[in-house]
Amino acid sequence: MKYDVMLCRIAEKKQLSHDVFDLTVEAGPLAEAARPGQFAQIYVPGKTLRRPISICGIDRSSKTLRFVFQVRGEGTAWLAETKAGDFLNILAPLGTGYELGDTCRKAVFVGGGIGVPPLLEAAKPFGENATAVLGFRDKASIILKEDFEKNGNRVWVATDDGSCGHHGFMTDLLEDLDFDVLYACGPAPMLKAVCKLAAERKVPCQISLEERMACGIGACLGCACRLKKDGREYYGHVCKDGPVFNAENVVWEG
Amino acid sequence: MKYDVMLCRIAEKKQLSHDVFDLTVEAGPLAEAARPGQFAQIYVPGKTLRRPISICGIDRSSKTLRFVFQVRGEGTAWLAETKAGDFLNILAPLGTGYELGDTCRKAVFVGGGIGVPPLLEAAKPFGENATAVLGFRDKASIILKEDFEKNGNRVWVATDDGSCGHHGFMTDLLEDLDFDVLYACGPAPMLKAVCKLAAERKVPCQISLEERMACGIGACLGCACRLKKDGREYYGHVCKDGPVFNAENVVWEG
Amino acid sequence: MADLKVTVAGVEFQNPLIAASGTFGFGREFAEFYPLRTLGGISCKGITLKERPGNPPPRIAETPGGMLNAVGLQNPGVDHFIENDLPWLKEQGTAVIANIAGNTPEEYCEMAEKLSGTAVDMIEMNISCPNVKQGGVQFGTSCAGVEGITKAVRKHCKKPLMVKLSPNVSDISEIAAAAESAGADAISMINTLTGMRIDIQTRRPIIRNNTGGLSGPALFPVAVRMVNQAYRRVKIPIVGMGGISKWQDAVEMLLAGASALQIGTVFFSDPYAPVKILDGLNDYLDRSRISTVSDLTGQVQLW
Amino acid sequence: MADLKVTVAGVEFQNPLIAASGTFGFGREFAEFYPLRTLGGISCKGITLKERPGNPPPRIAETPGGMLNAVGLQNPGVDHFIENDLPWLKEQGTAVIANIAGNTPEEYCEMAEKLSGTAVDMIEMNISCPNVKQGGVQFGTSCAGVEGITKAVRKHCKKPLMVKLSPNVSDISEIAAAAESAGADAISMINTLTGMRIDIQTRRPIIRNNTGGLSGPALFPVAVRMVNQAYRRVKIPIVGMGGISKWQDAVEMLLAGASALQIGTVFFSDPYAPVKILDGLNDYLDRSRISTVSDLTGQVQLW
Ligand SMILES: Cc1cc2nc3c(=O)[nH]c(=O)nc-3n(C[C@H](O)[C@H](O)[C@H](O)COP(=O)(O)OP(=O)(O)OC[C@H]3O[C@@H](n4cnc5c(N)ncnc54)[C@H](O)[C@@H]3O)c2cc1C
Ligand SMILES: Cc1cc2nc3c(=O)[nH]c(=O)nc-3n(C[C@H](O)[C@H](O)[C@H](O)COP(=O)(O)OP(=O)(O)OC[C@H]3O[C@@H](n4cnc5c(N)ncnc54)[C@H](O)[C@@H]3O)c2cc1C
Ligand SMILES: Cc1cc2nc3c(=O)[nH]c(=O)nc-3n(C[C@H](O)[C@H](O)[C@H](O)COP(=O)(O)O)c2cc1C
Ligand SMILES: Cc1cc2nc3c(=O)[nH]c(=O)nc-3n(C[C@H](O)[C@H](O)[C@H](O)COP(=O)(O)O)c2cc1C
Ligand code: FES
Ligand code: FES
Repeated sequence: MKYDVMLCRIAEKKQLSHDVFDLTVEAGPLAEAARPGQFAQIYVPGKTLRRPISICGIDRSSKTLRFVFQVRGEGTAWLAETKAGDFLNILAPLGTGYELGDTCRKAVFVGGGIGVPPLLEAAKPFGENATAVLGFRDKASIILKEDFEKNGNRVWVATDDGSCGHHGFMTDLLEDLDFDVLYACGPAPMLKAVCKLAAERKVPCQISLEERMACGIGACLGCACRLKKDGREYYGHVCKDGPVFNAENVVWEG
Repeated sequence: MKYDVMLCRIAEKKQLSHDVFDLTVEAGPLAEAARPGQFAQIYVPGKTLRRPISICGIDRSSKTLRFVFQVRGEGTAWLAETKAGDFLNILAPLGTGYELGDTCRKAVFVGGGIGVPPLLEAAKPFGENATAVLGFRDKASIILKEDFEKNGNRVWVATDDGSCGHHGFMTDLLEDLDFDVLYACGPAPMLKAVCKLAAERKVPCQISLEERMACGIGACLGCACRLKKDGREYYGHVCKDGPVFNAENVVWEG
Repeated sequence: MADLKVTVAGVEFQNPLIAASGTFGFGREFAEFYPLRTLGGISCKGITLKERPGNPPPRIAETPGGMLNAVGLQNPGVDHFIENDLPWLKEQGTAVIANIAGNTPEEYCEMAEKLSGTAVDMIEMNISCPNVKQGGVQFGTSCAGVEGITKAVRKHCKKPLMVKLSPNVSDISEIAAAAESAGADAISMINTLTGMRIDIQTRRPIIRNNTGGLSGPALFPVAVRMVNQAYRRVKIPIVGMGGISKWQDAVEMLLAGASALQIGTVFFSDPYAPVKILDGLNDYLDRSRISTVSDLTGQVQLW
Repeated sequence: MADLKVTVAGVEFQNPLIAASGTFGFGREFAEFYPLRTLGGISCKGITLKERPGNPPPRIAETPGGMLNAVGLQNPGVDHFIENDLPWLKEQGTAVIANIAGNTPEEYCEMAEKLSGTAVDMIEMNISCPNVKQGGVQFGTSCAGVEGITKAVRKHCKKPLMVKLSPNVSDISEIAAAAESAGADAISMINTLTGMRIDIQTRRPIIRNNTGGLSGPALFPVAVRMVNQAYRRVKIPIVGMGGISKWQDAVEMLLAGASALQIGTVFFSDPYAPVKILDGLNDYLDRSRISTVSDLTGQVQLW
């Protein structure tokens, strides 16, 4: 099985900030197959399309998957109303996740806002070799800091308003860091800046992208993203070729 | 207030047979305004149209309304899943109910299947002057018998398969009865037969009709029914002119 | 408080939300919920020259995200409307639009003339009703038809004339242009899209008329597209409708090119919808520091 | 067990459920869920003469009860399809329909010729794609266009030829008749209805192509109506689609006049939908003591 649909019982539900929620679901074989950076398509009753949510945590022993999501519209609002014991209809694990390679390398994980969750599981095997550089709007929006610390990762925080940690861009923090590999997820301007830095420093960099999706498995060609390979540009698909891409393969618009 | 929309808490929910459910809701001013034979339009999440359900009981002291309904499709299936404590979005009371007049008259209430509930509240003030003649598919489908008995009404039951009471049509039972007024609700063939009998015996007869509805208040003209008055035929509307009509005003098709 | 007033073809509406024809009767039933001046205007149930009995039942069928109707223009006729409904409506403090339908151009003209002598604020010419055998939609699905009838009625109509377009066409912008060039002061769109549902038990169409008109949220993306197509083609104002059910939809329809809006099917699930939509719209305008709602009209920036 | 086999234009389908073009790729991704022979057939992603990159993103927007797409016929070209996808597909034990689109009649003809020499079971000519600038839908919205292209392709096509109709027309029965008289062996309908959604924050259309094609349950009543209109007009078989999402919809579409069905958008909410629809359909036939599913075709009794 690469992926499948399953009714998953919600084992635990937490609220991490005023609009961010944390669900752990019993996912059996889906949890066994999952890898960091992959995602799930979660069914929302009455909606034509499933909602793509990254896998934030994989527990192979309890066969659970963890999702951390922000309320953005009707679908995520519905998800936020679910309770432990309810069942979610989940299609997972989907897409191509982070390639971790040698975890003895010095890795930096750069996450912005709701881009932070997909990095957590990828940072785990790097332990203290990893630094998580996490950016948020303000102090109240900080999520998952302790979770990275539990991974053994060093954590640096930046906030837009300076209410906690560095006041300003996360990428400022990167300037002072030394690293062999970069992993990033967050808003497009942040990702662009990270890719630029990686190119300058000539370190490999993997970034996670978002796009509106229908099938989630590569059949409908809905979730196009501009890629390049061997000098040729083409449309790849976030749900199958990604959501994680090598920075050098991504073509930025404009 | 003639009618209004209100969020009503479900005070009690019971299952009366394998597919018939019984909901009592706290309806405040809607319960105070309600009269026997009127109905409510109940909102079902995600559906374009509300579901019309007759008012089966009115308790002015507790300000509750009672609804008894059968699962027929997605809307009623959703209603059947609700629990005590949930809230229903209800538009009520709607339409023109039964005119009870002199409750010392000998009245017969003829109900077929899920046509039985609207009669219960109308039969109450007649007490022992009323006979309820109730028809069901089989013994397992019998509902509300004890409730009519609690009204002080006499109750006769007929079943299609003879598994309880009279084996065959309710209208057979009417042949042997003596009465001043008839009230009926149920499937069209039954209503037709009752109307015929009423005409023969020259007793007044009020029947409750169903039609597919949109607004429920007489604005959209969706719920047409063929009526006649002073020899002239026209389309009246079940939600406003009815659902209860004088038998002599109803034009039967075919 | 942003300024919600809009002006369409010289008629002032205190806010852009108008009750769509046929879903609101002549307003009396909804006056139980709130004063009718809550609405910017009311487009009355479609009226014809003579009384019409309407279609036999069933007239309604639910569909995913929408509904079909085939009421068949049941109405008491234009004279009855003028005598019995209009005076009461005019007292309610909201703009009154008379929605008219006919079997022949002559009937439309005669009605327009009668109504020109009354207090109605605007005439909405329904040439797009799919639910009657004769008349209505056949005028509305060809450019020549639209042009002919609009020109004819224009001559007899002393009130602002709004032409209501059918979505059952290949190219709505052509139709809109035909209405404009023939003298329409405004366009309202869209009417319902023809659909059918079948009862799989009885194997009969659920609606006795066999087909009915699709309305409700299901229709919304088609309505937005058509309003935008028409907006880019004509200069006269557009009253947009088709599946609007929340304030976000209202904003979207205005951005697409509507100067005012009509809402219909949403009344059936929530009679209080206009109150909620207006609240949301007002908050949105305040939050976005937009001072008048008409600044939204047509502001979508195409790619 | 009722007999679920249907034959359309000489092609046998082991059951009436076919995956709709563009929603199922070339089948590989869905083979993870169940053997593809579960389906009666597969209509492949629309292919063109040369490789096409497709439209820039976003290509997808959700709508009430439906969705818009503007994929823009991204595909590897007909030669690549024949070499890399078709052999694998033919091994899956289900009928294979090649869905083709072109910019010019010549392109359609060339593809039909190439595919005539392969193992595809049927060619579905998409003259109704609303999401590409050139070609596609402009052939499909006029009778002359449909007739011209169908006649041309018919000459070059040695396989059963199915013409896929656009719903963006005033009179679908005329279009169906044009396809029939020009030599189509079957009709498939409906493709998507053009719609638009606007992001009220950015004031941009959500879909980069500005408009997209509406599919899903929202469309269902329009599809049923059009299939029935076409059924009453033409003798050639109709493959019905548009918003089918449960077995009841399948029965309804068959009653309206379809000989077989395609399902598309429902895959996105439930990849297992065909299994459930076939189960439900089979139970229904057994319960109703109908021995073969084709007995349902066109059995709606109009009022
Ligand atoms: C691969 C991937 C992983 C993601 N992981 C996470 C995560 O871990 N946590 C999290 O909070 N969010 C994540 N998102 C974003 C999340 O999918 C959207 O916030 C969500 O779909 C919004 O749904 P809605 O119904 O609340 O909003 P609405 O705006 O009502 O949604 C309308 C439609 O637009 C789509 N849509 C809206 N925003 C987005 C978006 N940003 N990306 C893709 N589709 C969108 C919805 O899926 C839906 O189809 C991820 C997106 C992708 C593509
Ligand atoms: C005035 C009135 C009073 C009623 N009282 C009761 C009652 O007390 N108990 C009870 O069990 N049922 C009653 N009904 C019938 C009840 O409204 C339908 O069974 C219900 O609407 C079915 O909804 P659904 O979503 O389950 O079925 P679906 O078949 O999925 O409904 C689809 C659409 O058809 C409409 N519809 C289907 N059947 C009927 C019907 N028989 N009458 C009107 N509309 C229908 C639905 O409202 C909905 O719009 C009454 C109907 C009317 C008109
Ligand atoms: C029950 C019903 C009756 C209607 N009657 C009329 C009518 O008489 N005249 C008319 O122009 N439009 C009529 N319409 C169409 C509406 O005015 C409106 O164009 C359509 O419903 C789309 O808007 P909505 O989705 O907000 O309802 C009717 C619609 C419904 C649902
Ligand atoms: C993402 C997507 C891509 C599509 N691509 C094609 C295509 O390439 N060729 C075609 O003929 N139809 C295409 N269609 C239309 C479908 O085949 C079908 O006609 C339509 O979606 C209606 O059916 P449905 O509601 O079951 O999805 C596409 C539809 C979708 C949703
Ligand atoms: S969502 Fe269908 S290909 Fe990515
Ligand atoms: S349901 Fe609207 S008039 Fe009766």
